[in-house]
Amino acid sequence: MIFSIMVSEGPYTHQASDSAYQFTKAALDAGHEIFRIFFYHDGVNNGTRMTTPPQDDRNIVDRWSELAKAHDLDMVVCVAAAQRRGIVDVDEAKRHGKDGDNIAEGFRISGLGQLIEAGVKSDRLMQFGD
Amino acid sequence: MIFSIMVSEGPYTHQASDSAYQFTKAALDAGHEIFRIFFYHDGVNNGTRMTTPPQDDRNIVDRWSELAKAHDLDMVVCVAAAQRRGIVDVDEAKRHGKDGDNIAEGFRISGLGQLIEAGVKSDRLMQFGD
Amino acid sequence: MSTVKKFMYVNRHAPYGSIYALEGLEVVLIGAAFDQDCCMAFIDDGVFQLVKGQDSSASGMKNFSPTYRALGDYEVTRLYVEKESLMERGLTKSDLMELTYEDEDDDWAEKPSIQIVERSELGRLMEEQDVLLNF
Amino acid sequence: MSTVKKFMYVNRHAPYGSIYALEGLEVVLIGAAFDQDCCMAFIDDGVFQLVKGQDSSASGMKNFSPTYRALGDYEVTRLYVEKESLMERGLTKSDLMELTYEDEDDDWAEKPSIQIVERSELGRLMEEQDVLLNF
Amino acid sequence: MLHTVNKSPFDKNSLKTCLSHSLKDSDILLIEDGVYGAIKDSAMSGDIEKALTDRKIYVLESDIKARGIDSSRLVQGVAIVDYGGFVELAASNDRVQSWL
Amino acid sequence: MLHTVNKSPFDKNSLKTCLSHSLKDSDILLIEDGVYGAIKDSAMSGDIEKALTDRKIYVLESDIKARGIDSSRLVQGVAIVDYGGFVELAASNDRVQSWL
Repeated sequence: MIFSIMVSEGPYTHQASDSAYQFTKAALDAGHEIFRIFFYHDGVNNGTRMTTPPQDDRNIVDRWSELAKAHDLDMVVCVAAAQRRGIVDVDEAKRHGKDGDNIAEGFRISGLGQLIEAGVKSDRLMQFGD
Repeated sequence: MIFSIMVSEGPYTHQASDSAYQFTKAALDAGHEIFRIFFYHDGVNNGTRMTTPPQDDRNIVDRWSELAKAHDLDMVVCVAAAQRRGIVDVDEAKRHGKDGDNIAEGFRISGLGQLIEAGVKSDRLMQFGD
Repeated sequence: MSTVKKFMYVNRHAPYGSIYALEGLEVVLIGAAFDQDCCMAFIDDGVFQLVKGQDSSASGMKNFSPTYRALGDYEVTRLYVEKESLMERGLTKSDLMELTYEDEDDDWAEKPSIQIVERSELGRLMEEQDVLLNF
Repeated sequence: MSTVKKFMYVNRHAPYGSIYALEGLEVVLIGAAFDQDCCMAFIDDGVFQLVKGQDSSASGMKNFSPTYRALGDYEVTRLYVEKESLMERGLTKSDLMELTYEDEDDDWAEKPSIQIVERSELGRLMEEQDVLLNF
Repeated sequence: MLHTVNKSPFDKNSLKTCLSHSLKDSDILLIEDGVYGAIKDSAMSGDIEKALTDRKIYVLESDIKARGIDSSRLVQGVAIVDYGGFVELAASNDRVQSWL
Repeated sequence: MLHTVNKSPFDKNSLKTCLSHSLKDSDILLIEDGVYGAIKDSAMSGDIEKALTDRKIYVLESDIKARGIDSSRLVQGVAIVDYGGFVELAASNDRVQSWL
């Protein structure tokens, strides 16, 4: 079965990102396919490489990057939501005259159409948010 | 009268940052002193210079920076909350091996003691959050 | 993408206090370009999104309520508003914006987009969907 | 800073679902170094923070409940837990961690930090504070 | 004492908790989505009317306007203040509690 | 149809809304702070017991453990699943609704 995952809240503040991660791992373990993970609303904040969580806590951003690498996952950060919240890749930084970028490994910035496409092409679109 | 302001949510997602801004302006207009504005929880996300909100909307980060400049306000971003969420200044970037910083003009990163001190030294500590 | 799926956008947040309503609306507008079968449900505080006379100028926030009027042009023509949610909040249909669409199957007659439905009916409508997105 | 003010940390969020409880606790620990007169109130879902037997290992999140045991050493010795909030949630005092402090005015006798108080009493306690911080 | 409530009472328990903890003569200011609590003929309006017998309840003007709530739709006795009034309420009360 | 609820019913209306919209034979999975809704002898337990007469209610194991809720404290009839079970529920139902 083909799943897509929507993450609507940022790391640490709400459990949504943890739940989405655990669900994704369990779906992969059960042999299902993950078509896409889409980060919307404050969920875009999962995609910054600038976090340094306490050493005795999980590293939510790195965890996503590693899972994506291990399973070749498509992790998309919504461009409009990212602009409001300050998540930028090299192209976005150029376009808006920012002096740097902060996107983490394995994430890419794209449009909302990617969320709709995930709904169309997946058997189930799972939503994790606040 | 001396006020301090605590902002607990990020820009755009919740109205807390708008309410805190409007209250701060009104307090200044009424001749009160603002001892400090302290950004905690997701509130630290008010302090990134990487946002590019839609052109027909307010620019929440710039608005804070401009108010701070006009009134010489002390805007403090909590270091522990900022580390979890990826808000870094030059020093923090060096300390944690990050390849850039993203803090906006007028904000500084410091410890939670600054919040307690604001509670002690102000007549009122106003909290805006979710 | 030749598949046509039934999308329901479930709105349960009031506008302004949080961004879910505004960013949800952005999804609906983009989604309309995908030629899917889509509708919107307004439940709980979501009904507040459709209240007429919104004026956010003094608050400094962006008034996005005019965007709901554009939904008809995007062929989003079914807005289910829950009757019980309105009543609990002291609202009636007359408090809501008048939203319409032009029905191409009926000589482009202008028709109301908002349908007031009972809670039990909404539960049944949900069971007819393929994808439910919540804002 | 010679002023001594009365701080009350009002906890109304459950742990884990959101970070407010954990980051609130960090404020309390830092605040304890400032020699202010401070106490904590646990109201509504805040009472869930003190439930014993928390084990977050399978969830991947950090179990921060042991930190509450350290509060006594930081001289945070008054934890007001609302009786009605416990009852509504099917909890009793015996579901909570046993938190204690050593009373320096009573030959370092070990005493319970948790006080179960009624809602009306909490309202009065709030009126005695200088600063109320909510988490 | 000033209590502020910024949540819709139809969504969250903040207003109910505020009403059950505030003492008589308290000032209660509804802001953001909290202003929905002051609409008359709603499932909450009875609680508001009761609280008005011994407490003052205010709503923030810019927040009711943003939400399209005309003053005629408020429970009778609820007062409207602007941000200047909010600052005055915070200054004139000895302490502030934000029910988030 | 699978319904998920991730909010405490003592704080937010999500569980009540879920219960009033879900049809009979629905699966309802409580996750995150939503698991508090399944504690017995609470102000919500009557609603859960009633729903259990024609719907199935599950709680996520890692979320009850994190919160210190022993299985003996759950309303009788509530089933416990792990993340693998969550995935199975999502796959075996035709659609999913997340009551946030």
